[in-house]
Amino acid sequence: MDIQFTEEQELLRSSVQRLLRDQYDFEARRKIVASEDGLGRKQWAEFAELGLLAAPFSEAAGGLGGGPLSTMIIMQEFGRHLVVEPFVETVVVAGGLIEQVGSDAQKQSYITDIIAGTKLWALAWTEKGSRFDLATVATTARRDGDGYVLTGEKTAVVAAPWSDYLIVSARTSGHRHDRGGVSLFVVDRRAANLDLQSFKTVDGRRAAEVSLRGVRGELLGREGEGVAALEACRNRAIGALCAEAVGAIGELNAATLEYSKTRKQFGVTIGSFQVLQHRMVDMFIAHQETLSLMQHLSLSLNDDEAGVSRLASGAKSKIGYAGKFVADQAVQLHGGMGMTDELNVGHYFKRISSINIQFGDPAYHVLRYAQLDAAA
Amino acid sequence: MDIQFTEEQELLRSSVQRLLRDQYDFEARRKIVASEDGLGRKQWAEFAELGLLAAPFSEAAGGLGGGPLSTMIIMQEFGRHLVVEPFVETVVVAGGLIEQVGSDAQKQSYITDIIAGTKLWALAWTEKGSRFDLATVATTARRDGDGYVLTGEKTAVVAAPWSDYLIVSARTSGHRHDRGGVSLFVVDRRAANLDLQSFKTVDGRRAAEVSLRGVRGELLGREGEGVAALEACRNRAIGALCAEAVGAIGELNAATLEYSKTRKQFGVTIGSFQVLQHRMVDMFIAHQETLSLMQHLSLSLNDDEAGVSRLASGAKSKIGYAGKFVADQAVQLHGGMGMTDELNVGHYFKRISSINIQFGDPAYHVLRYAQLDAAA
Amino acid sequence: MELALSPDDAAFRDEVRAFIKDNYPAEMRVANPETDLSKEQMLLWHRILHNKGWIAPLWPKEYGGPGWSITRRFIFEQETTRAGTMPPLAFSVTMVGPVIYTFGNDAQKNKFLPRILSGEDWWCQGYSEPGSGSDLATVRTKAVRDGDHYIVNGHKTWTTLAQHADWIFCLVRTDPTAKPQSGISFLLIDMKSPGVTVRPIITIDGSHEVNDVFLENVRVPADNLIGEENKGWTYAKFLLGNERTSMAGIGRSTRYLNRLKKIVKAEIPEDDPAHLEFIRDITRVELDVLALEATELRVVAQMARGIDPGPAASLFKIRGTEIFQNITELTHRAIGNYGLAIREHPVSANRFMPGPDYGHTASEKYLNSRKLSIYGGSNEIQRNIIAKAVLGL
Amino acid sequence: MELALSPDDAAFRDEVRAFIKDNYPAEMRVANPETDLSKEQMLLWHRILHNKGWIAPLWPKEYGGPGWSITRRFIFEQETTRAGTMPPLAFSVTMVGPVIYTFGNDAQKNKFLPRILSGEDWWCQGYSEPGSGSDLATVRTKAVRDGDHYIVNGHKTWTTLAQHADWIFCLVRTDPTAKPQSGISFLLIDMKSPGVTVRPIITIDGSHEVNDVFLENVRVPADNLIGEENKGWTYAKFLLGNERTSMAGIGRSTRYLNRLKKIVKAEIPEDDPAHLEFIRDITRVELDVLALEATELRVVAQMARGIDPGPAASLFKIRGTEIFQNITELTHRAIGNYGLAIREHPVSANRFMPGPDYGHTASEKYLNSRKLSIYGGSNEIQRNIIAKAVLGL
Repeated sequence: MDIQFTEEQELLRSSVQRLLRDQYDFEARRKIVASEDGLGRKQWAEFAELGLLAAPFSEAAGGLGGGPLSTMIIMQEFGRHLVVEPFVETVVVAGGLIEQVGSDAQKQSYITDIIAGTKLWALAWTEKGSRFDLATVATTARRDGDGYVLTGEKTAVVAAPWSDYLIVSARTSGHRHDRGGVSLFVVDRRAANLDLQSFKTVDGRRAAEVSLRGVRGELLGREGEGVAALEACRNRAIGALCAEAVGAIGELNAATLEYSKTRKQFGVTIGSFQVLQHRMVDMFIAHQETLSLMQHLSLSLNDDEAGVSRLASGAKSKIGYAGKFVADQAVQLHGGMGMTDELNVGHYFKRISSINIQFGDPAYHVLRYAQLDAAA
Repeated sequence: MDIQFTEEQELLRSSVQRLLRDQYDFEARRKIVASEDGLGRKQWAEFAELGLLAAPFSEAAGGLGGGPLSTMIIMQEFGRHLVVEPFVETVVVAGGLIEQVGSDAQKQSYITDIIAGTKLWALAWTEKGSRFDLATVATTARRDGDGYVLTGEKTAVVAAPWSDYLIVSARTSGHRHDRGGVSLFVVDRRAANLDLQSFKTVDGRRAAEVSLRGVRGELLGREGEGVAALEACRNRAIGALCAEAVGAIGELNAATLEYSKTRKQFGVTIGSFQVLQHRMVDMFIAHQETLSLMQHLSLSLNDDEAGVSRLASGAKSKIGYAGKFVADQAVQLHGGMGMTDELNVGHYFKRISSINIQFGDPAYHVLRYAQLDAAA
Repeated sequence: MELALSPDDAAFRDEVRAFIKDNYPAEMRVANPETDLSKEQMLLWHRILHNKGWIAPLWPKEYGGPGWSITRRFIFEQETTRAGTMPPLAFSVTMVGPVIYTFGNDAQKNKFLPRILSGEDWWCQGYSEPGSGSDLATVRTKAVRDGDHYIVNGHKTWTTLAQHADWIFCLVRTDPTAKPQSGISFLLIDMKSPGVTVRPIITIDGSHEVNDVFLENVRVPADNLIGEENKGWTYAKFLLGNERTSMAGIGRSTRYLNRLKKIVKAEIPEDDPAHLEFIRDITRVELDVLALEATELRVVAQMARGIDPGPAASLFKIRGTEIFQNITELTHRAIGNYGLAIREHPVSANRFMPGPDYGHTASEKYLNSRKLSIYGGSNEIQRNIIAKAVLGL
Repeated sequence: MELALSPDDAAFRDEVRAFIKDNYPAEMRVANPETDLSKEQMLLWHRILHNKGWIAPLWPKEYGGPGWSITRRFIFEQETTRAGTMPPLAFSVTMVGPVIYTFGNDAQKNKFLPRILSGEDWWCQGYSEPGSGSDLATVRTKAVRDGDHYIVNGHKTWTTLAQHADWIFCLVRTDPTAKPQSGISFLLIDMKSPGVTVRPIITIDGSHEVNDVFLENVRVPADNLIGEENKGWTYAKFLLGNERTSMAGIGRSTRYLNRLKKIVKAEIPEDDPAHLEFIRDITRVELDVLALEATELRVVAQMARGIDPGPAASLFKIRGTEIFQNITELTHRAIGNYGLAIREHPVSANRFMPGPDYGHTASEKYLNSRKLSIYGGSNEIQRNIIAKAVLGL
């Protein structure tokens, strides 16, 4: 059902909106992306100051207790502005994992720094051939004294070049595809024997191939239970990414509709062509449906409902396909302009297409939804 | 490439066209379908007289030697007129099998009667749970003196209630899904211990569930090699059904286009709405593409090319999907009229939807095409 | 998916659920209730609901409605559709009833409303005419005033279940010189009047649901005119806008999806590559249903807060019908070779139908559901409506 | 799929095949020839074909064409695309050349045609302007006669590879008072003329293929006017209609399909359910290619018999681009997590690109191919053309 926001939630939303309107227009974003670092440290500090980095954390962990609904509110606005800073990676994914399975000491130390905006994080879980399976892990962790030593290769780790810490999944027992035997480790990104090969991503971020050759790691959560922790983490990440996608979809629809009302061809506005009208109606319907699913998923995450994992897969898939449809059509209806790097439309397209890869593509989640149904 | 017809082929086409125009308009067909028998015996005699039943057979077998190209010509016209008589079952399927694997005596006797128009045939290959797999056969044939005795159940045997003979696939050895061990038998439809439960089909034909409880059968072709014979037979049947589908697609497109130019809504012809124009363009493209594939398949069947089995699956699938698209849209664009039993449009819809079941649906043939690719 | 309900509403939901379970007539549970029930059978449930006071959820209390909140109406609708009950005739309760209590005079209210509630009168809708399609303003049926009567001549078509009807509500042209939408009146006509003839239209699935209705010099008392002469278009538009969320058809789609899953499980072995493909295709439709249901719940919640949902009905109609057509296609595909067979009408127990029971209506439903994207304002028209009303194009 | 060839034609096919194999420059075999080759590299193959006399298959013999039959032209096209060769610049040989030898005067023919054939002159196309899109008749660039020159002012856009061009052929408005299509002339402009400025347009894949071209008081000799003043629209239409079957892009699609299959084989284990789904999706595209190729062969056979193929080019453009977009999408999907990465332009050997070699251009191709349904007359426009020309709507 439609979420009627509390006063606090409305306040959060309007303050994010104000901040981004003032400091994160498309030109400002372009400069951030083109900078050496590719990251707005100043903006990140503003996010911290405004309390965004604290919003989803529980009050016990020093946060504002806003949970998945505050993540939804923030990410929808971030999606509208194509924010590149690693809120999902640092706050939702790493912060969420630490809050979920970390020791008191870890929470105390790491979450405090995240909330303060002084440390950035990334999650290194994908490997060559793992595709979207959390349990396919060949990287190993060997006990060594009171710590562990990690060896292996992680691929396409988004935000790794920006990070101070990585959470790395590694195998403490079992074989490559076993669900059991995977553990999570906190690794200092500047640790000895850890190498990054950095590259730019299609959506204006930085990522890296990560090579670990005997890197010291600190266990996060219980040994061998990493996959279950990652699954819960993925649900939250999907909630955030879906909200971001819905924000982008809304902007694409608004831009396309406005363009269709001003742009003329053959003496009339292109919005007067019935074929394009119906296309925009389908884009409108897609937005309505994704908005509903996004809210539904966020409420389920908030209440930690039993079927939330299945619902996350369903939403990721349906919103993914809808986003792809809207992005395709937004570029098509903008014609040549939609193909240029100058206009924001292509950048929404690219962000949506990257969201559709992160944490599993729509086709993967369709089958996962079906499997969880069969299992239920 | 485009087939440039020989004078003989042009003659065949124009004489079929003339016959059907004179004797097989939609009203005439309605009467045939509504009759007790559901079959135009008179029309069948005319087909025989005109040589249609002889056309595809080799001259050696007493035919006119027209091969798959004459089948294509005839079936495209039959598709345009929604002819219900069992040309595919009797001439293409049964006749083709007899010519391919029958003994000289069998050819002499059976094909002569087929050409004369005095005997009708049907092929009983599907069983409960066999879906579209030729090798899944549970019906058994046991040697008994110089003949065989068949026991089992065959399902959805099109044209069985009209037939004088059935060709039945039955297992002489091996297990239910084995490719080897299936043999073909000629069975007298009025034989003792053979029971039919007849029913009407969606496309105005008659079919039956066939029960065999110790029915005498005469071996057709070599024992145990029935599946290979059926595969070649299916290729020819697909050639015929594809031509029939293309004939129906062409008629649907013509009817829809004409309707769109006369039918008014909101004061203008519906053909002036761009959304419907583009829909009809896609229907036109579908027709062009299916026409090309149909010709390509018929030429390959004619030359008995190596890849013909794969091509048959490809054509069945692509033409099946295209036919479904065209039929859906033809009904939609005809509005309420398209839903009535009175108009021919719905009958083309139903025939195309039945063609898409016979000898395997489009989805089945997509995967078969892929498997044959991998095998090559 | 469930609404988060207050304890009271949850109790109401349980009450509805139990009532259906205990009272829905077993003889109405046939394969194709839309075509296979007799008139008397169709009315069984109507009468039970009437006795319970639940027959007209939308009606104000003064006319016999139960006085439910929007949430309760939605609960009732959700429970009845999920349970697969056959809804009472929409033309009577949902369509003509509200027109009569909104625009009719007291005599009309007193005469017609109780008989609608009780099921005594069966109504059909005289809107479409040959050639009118989705453009209802092209009414050509003429009504000419003659003393205290109208003389009506014309031809209505696609009239659903007119073969059972006692009354028909008609759009008729009373001013032939006015612009298309201005000269139309809304007239109630007794089907037993001399000059009314009903002729069946058989549809491609072989069923008799719709009809031609011919009106030849039919004398209709002027008392049967609703509201003012030549204002009929206003009432017709009111009526068309009166439907909201029910068009999404979530309950129906969910039931047919469950049946489809059972068919696939029974017909297609798991090691057949077709199996995985069905799982994929079915799951994608399931997610379509999920998204539409979430949207329906969102709109209901907004309506309960007094927010106008705009042309949400068009969205629900488009997606609801696309989804259901897709489900019937998949079912037809799943049933394989038995998809060749079709039941014969009128249905007779003597006729043989091959294959498993659950497949007997696969072809029929597949064919019949083609109408969904055409009837009730084609999906193209619905998209035009959204383009204009929401997008301002 | 092969044409059934005469022995002579078959020998010709073998000759073409062997020639490509022996002569196509190895340094042109880069991942993305459209964006990664220097001008000099692009011209290598052009010069080799020129020396062989095969550079202009469509041209009449008297102007330097090889004098091939339609069948041989098709064979040549099929062999060169299948072999993955980079076709010579279309703007020079395929586009402006035929306009010059059909409508130009002798002086123009003598001046321009040999330099086109040799590759000495690189041409670009000055049609599109800001705001014109698929509606080319809205030309606003003005050419005002001044003695034996025109003074040209305007702004052309989406000008492909203008950064390399020596000449541009332009539509310019010479009669501002006439109807849109009547006041246009066809003018050849030297890119080295004072007042010509080229500004790169970077597209969403990060590449520099297209440009803005600004014309500020550019003095163009009146000798460079093609045909008659104000008749330019006729020549432009001739040029647009000059392309036929090549738009289907069968060769390109086939090559990219084969690459896609290799990627799926390498990246996705057979027991992953995604594998079967890829097989299905890929096979359906393969069948689309098969049907389009069969249609292309049918049209070629008809043309060889003198039958006008009508707007077949529109059909080929629509389906060819839909198919290729689909292939690039599947490839992007197949490459999984590596689809997040994109190469940086200008391409530098020092930049790191993750994942297997065959995936390096997946994102780029996926993004770049979005243009195919927009450029060269959007697919919507192509459907309008068929609706009008073939269906008479």
